[in-house]
Amino acid sequence: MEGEIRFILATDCGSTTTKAILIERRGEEYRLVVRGEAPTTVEAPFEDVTRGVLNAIREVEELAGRRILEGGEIIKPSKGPDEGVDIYVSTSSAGGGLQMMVAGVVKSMTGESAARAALGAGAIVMDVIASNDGRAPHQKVERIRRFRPDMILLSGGVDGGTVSHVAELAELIAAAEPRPRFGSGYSLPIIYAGNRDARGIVKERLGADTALEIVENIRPVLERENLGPARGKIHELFMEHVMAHAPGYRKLMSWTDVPIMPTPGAVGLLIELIAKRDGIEVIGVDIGGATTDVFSVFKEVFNRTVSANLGMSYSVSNVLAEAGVEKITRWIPFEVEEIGLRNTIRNKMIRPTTVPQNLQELLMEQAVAREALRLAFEQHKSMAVGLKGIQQERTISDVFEQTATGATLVDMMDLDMIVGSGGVLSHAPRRSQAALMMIDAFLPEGVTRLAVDSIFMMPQLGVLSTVHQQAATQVFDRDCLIRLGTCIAPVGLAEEDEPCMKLKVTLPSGEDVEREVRFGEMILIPLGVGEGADIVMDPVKEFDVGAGRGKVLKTTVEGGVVGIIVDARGRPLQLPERAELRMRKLKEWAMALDAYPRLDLW
Amino acid sequence: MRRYGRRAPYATEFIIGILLLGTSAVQGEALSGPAPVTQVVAIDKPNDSGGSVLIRWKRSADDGAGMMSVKGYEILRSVEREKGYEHLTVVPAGVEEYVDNTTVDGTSYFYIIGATDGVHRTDSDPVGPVMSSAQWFHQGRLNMLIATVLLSGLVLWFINRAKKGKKLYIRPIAGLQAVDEAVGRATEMGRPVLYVPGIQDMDNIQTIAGIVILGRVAERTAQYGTPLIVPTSRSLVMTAAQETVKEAYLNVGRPDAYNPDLIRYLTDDQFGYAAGVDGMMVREKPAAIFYMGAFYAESLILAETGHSTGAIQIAGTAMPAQLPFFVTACDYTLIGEELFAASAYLSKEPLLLGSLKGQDWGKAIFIAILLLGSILASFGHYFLSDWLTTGSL
Amino acid sequence: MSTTLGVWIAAFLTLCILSFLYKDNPFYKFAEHLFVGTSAGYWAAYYYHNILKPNLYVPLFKEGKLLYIIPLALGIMMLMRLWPRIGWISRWPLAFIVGTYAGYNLITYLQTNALAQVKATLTPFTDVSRVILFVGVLTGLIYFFFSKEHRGIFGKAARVGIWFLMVAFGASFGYTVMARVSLIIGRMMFLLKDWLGVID
Amino acid sequence: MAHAYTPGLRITDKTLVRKERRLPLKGEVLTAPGNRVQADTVVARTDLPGGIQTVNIAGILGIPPEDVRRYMVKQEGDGVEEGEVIARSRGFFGLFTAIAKSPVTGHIESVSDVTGQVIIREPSSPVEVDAYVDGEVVEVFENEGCVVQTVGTFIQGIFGIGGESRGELIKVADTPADILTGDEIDGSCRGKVLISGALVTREALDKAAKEGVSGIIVGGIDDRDLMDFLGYEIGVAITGSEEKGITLIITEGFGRMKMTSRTFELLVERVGKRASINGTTQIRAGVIRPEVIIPLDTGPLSDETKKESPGLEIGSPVRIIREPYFGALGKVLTLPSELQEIETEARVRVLEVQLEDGRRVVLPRANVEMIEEGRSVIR
Repeated sequence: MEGEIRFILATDCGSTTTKAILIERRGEEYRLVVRGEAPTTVEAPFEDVTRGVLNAIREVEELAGRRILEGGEIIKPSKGPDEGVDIYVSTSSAGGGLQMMVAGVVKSMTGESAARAALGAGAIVMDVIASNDGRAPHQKVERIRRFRPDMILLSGGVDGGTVSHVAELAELIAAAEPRPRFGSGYSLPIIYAGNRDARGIVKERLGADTALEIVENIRPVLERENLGPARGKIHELFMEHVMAHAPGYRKLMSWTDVPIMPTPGAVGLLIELIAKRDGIEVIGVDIGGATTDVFSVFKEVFNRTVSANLGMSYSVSNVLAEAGVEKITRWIPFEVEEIGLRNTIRNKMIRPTTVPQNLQELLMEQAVAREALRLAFEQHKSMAVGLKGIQQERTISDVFEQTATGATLVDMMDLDMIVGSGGVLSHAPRRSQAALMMIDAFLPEGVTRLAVDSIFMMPQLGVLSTVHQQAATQVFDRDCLIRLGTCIAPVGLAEEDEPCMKLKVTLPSGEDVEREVRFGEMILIPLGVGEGADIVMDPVKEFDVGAGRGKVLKTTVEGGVVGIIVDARGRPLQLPERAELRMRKLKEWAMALDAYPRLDLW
Repeated sequence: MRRYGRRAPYATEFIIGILLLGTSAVQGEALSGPAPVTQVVAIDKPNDSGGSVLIRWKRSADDGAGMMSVKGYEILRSVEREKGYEHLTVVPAGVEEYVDNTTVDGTSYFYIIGATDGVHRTDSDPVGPVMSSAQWFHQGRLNMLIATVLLSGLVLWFINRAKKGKKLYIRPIAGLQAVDEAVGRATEMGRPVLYVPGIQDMDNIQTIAGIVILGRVAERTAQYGTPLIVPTSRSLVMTAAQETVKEAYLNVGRPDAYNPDLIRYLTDDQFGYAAGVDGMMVREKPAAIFYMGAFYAESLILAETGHSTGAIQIAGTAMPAQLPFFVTACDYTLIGEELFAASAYLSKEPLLLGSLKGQDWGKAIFIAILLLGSILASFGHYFLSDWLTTGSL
Repeated sequence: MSTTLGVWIAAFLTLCILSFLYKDNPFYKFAEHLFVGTSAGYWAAYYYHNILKPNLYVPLFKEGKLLYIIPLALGIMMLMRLWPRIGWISRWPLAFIVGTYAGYNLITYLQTNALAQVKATLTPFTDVSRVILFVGVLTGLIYFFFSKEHRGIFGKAARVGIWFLMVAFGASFGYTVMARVSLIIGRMMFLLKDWLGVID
Repeated sequence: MAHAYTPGLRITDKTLVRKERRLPLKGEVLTAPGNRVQADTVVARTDLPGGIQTVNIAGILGIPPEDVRRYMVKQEGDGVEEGEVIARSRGFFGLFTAIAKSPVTGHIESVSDVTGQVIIREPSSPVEVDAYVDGEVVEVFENEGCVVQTVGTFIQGIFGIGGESRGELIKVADTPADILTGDEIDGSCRGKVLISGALVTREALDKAAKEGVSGIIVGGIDDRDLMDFLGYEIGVAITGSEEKGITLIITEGFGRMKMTSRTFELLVERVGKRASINGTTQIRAGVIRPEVIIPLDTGPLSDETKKESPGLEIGSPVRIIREPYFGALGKVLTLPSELQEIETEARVRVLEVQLEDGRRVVLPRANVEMIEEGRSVIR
């Protein structure tokens, strides 16, 4: 079957724009042909998502010179060399995406598992209700009633565990009489994925007034998570209930070859696939106007978090509120008054489509982006953790090595690659700006590759991977990512200008670049896209580049549009306290990376 | 002899005194007895709680020297200077001090020390009057006072700082971070939490620490809505535990969930208690077990049984001999002082965090004393060491 | 084999308790409840005769020392727990006990666990073992610093402290195991000698 | 693409406004098509279910959950008063009785023998929806609400706080560049909607709230002042539920922003008329902007109302909405189709604008907004 597929059309219906891509097999390889976009048309006055989809496809038609539509329908399968496509797939986050509430008995156990299941399926988790969330019962009811989620995932108790807590949650949900967000003609879908023994009572409490579905427990024992069935059910109900009631989706569903997926769910799928295929640990981030999604695969465990209130337009003010003015100004290499910065950020919020026109505005926006990314990553780290509540086996020799369960899985030293996407990263005028923002926000350690998804087609490729993995991965490798290069960051601290490592890079030309790296500096060594270089790093004894403190590391690094970035600013990163000094250093670093024009002028 | 010469001025008094005593001693015999003791002083014994008088003297010239005739010293006491002396005891030769522990506070006493060779006795002049009394202040423990004031001052100062919002760093202790986890596990599994506060009474500081931690654990079980079973081996501990748990439930707004019946007294007997707790473990199947307090030989019996039921176990004790057992059988163990630091961790209240910081400074001071003292001692100066010597308790 | 009934009962109960090694069973339950019950009763009687009587009853009622009314009152206040409505009264004697002991122990602990220990450690560095002792105490103390991050030199010192503590635990583990072994030997001796009489 | 995506705020002197008035839950519609309504006429009503309170009967009585039903004095569906006994345990010979009382007035909704808890539902509270604007009911959604239609002046703001409000328009600024400091506000402003200039200060807001002013329409506000006035920082851009007793509509943006003369003049022209205003703002897909509606007495408009906005064309009046030149007005001079590099080195679609002061500047198209005058139907 796969062999016969030549033309693939994929769309992603975002909350503001619908993006379409056309993929074609040329010889043995699948490549991106063109992409087109059009405003999304879920809301008034159109109230039909397919209009935006058709508009986007029409642009693809024009650009590719290929007829895809006929009488408002997609021609499928393809007829000859310039008509129709073989597969059509789509994702959607229009109308705010899939908004869920989850409930579990203990917030950090089944509550967390439920949240992970929902997030992994691509949902925005509006709230986690738990027996121990510190809220009185009536407050919980109030939350459920006010939020009007698209779906509720109820879990709790291991199999054979607590029934009364689960019953209490079910009773609270019943008392809240939750109503779905779209339409009033159907009952709210609720998935029960908790203690097997409580199924009867849950059915009794919720079966009558809600569309209750029962799946396997997401936490059959505390030692193991079983998110698959719940995730699958979420996707299914997303299609059946939520999407089916959104304007135009019934028609769109009839066009696609596989079920429509929530956008972030599809991105997650792709990142999981790539990490597994290459055996790497990877972080992906998508910073949008309203939300920032962070994906990670560490130790083969996939995690996704969505910071629903960290974004660059709609929720840009929230970045200010959460990070504080000082945290933002620390990234700005010129004097800025608080009141001016505040007003600038607010004006960006109320007029999200504007673009920075001068350099100062650009720098302010990118400063905000760093904080948004940093905060989103903090949230991710606290969510991407091991399971909690597990019995430990110890011997007497472990007495001083007692570690708590539930430690974060995120290990920056082990991290191989960071993939960024979203306007502020993808559309940064110089690629080195995107690299710098990601380095500042995530603080990678050791050797880490950096890339951006220039036109954000990871969602389409993700959903495509469910039907045609080869096409999805090939396009991902060749057309999706723009490789920025590799960041090398020794871990440790020293005094400014003290040597922290010796570096020897053997460029593809055979030329050797030898440098002594001093603490507090950044260095750029150009190395082009697709090129590799052998590198030998010899850190001084307080520093670690991945082989341990003071140990030499030899490896091969990948080039990119930026090159090899050596970041010797120390980990944890310490910006100078004094304002002038900090600004001077910021400029110095930006100049080292040639990140901004005319920086030397002010 | 020089000695006699020196004593000469007292000789008349001495003789008159003996004459006045009117004892059975014949004057002639007295003269043939050993030389008397000299420099007799009787004072209220310092630094005590009353009821004793300290008598000191310089031994007779014939004790270990001279005629070598002294066998011992007889202690005589009276409430009048002139008469009514009664025998208290005889102390052996060579001794120059006696503590009379039989005095009644507020009564004046007179003492006579008689040097005896077994046949003859030469009495000293009576000394007195002396009155025994209790002292408010034990001067031998001045160093303790300084240490207490210093440590308390440090603690108070840091508490004050913490109250003012100064952030204090606290090193993580896995065992305490796991409290939430353990209670959570019990909740998810629909099983109770068992809390064992040790087998000592409320006079043991470890038990007190255990009860304080119980309060923190009870707050968690109240929030999570999980039963908390506390078997105790002392009635007082049970009472204290009930009060603590009740208050914890009240604090988190769940007084309705408090059930005093779950905080039980078993028995004072060490192994009877262990057998009872073991029985609870296998029957109630708790998913989380805490051992916080003072433990003895029952530690392994309890921890092993708990482990076999599959519970998460968190232990904390300052009993060095029991720690290895807890470490091997429990998921987390608080070692020694970590037990006392635990409540500060769990509450994160500035009051407790501040006191922890103060205690750390106390330790730092001890380290400094150790270093300095040892270096000085290496050069032959012992005054720091001497300073640390305390009057007995 | 013993002919004394008491020995037979003791042997039976010993076996009942030991049956727990297999698993929880009615015999164990029986022995356990009996043990808990009788020992509780025993200790109640013991406390009456050894504490309540000589320390309260005799001085107050026989010797007429009126000051002992205070402990009596505190004791009665403690019993108020039995009536929920006035149960709060028992908090007072409880507070008194905890407070008094805390204060009393402060001095005891400071003396025995702090000053005396410091003094004992404070020795001239005349031979290796004294130096080792000194280092052990110092680093062990450092491990128990809670408000400072264990990093750098401080962290290294704490590490050394850990090693000393480990050695101490190991030694104490072995020692205590030996003590436990002697406990079981004692019980076995009872069964084999006093009861069955198979060994002398 | 025929024209750039240029979001514009509507400033229209006369247009047809249709307002949907919906209940949060199903209920009763109190009007019929063709009825004339006043802004405060109640058009629909419903009962909002009351909150719930849980009582842990098993815990209070000290009984196992499965026995709870046996000890209930009140049963499911029974009404209870606050403090009324709802469950009672019987001890030995009547001793040790424990009772559980209801913390609220309401009715017993459910008794659970699994959790041992009783849920008490508080009485429902009535919710009414008014017409919001003076006008005519043109459509009724059964049990849900209706559409009220009016012809009037319609002005959108860029950002606002506070929900629906109304009042007579009065002028407190002489020019659109004035600053509202609070001195202009006195008791006579109670219940009125104030037209002011470029900035409103924190003091003015506090005073207005104290004097019972219905609403303020102003060009700009300093973010710091807004935060201090609200007592918290606005995170995401959803507003409308602030309860400060006043509705604030910002027409230009944050900072000191001279109100567009056209807006100012239009408002001033309507002084003395009753305006319905709403500060609710939501900036994401399905944008909601704050609005000022001033119903006019004249009859319905002719058929030109359906004309769609033409998009950005040469000669279109625009306002610049980002630094530099923020707030300046001008006319489109050219619309080059190819991308151009701007100062930040970004390559974007640009346009050339002739500012009111005669300067000609090149700007990203995203940074201008059209001043729309279309007369399409406002929903």
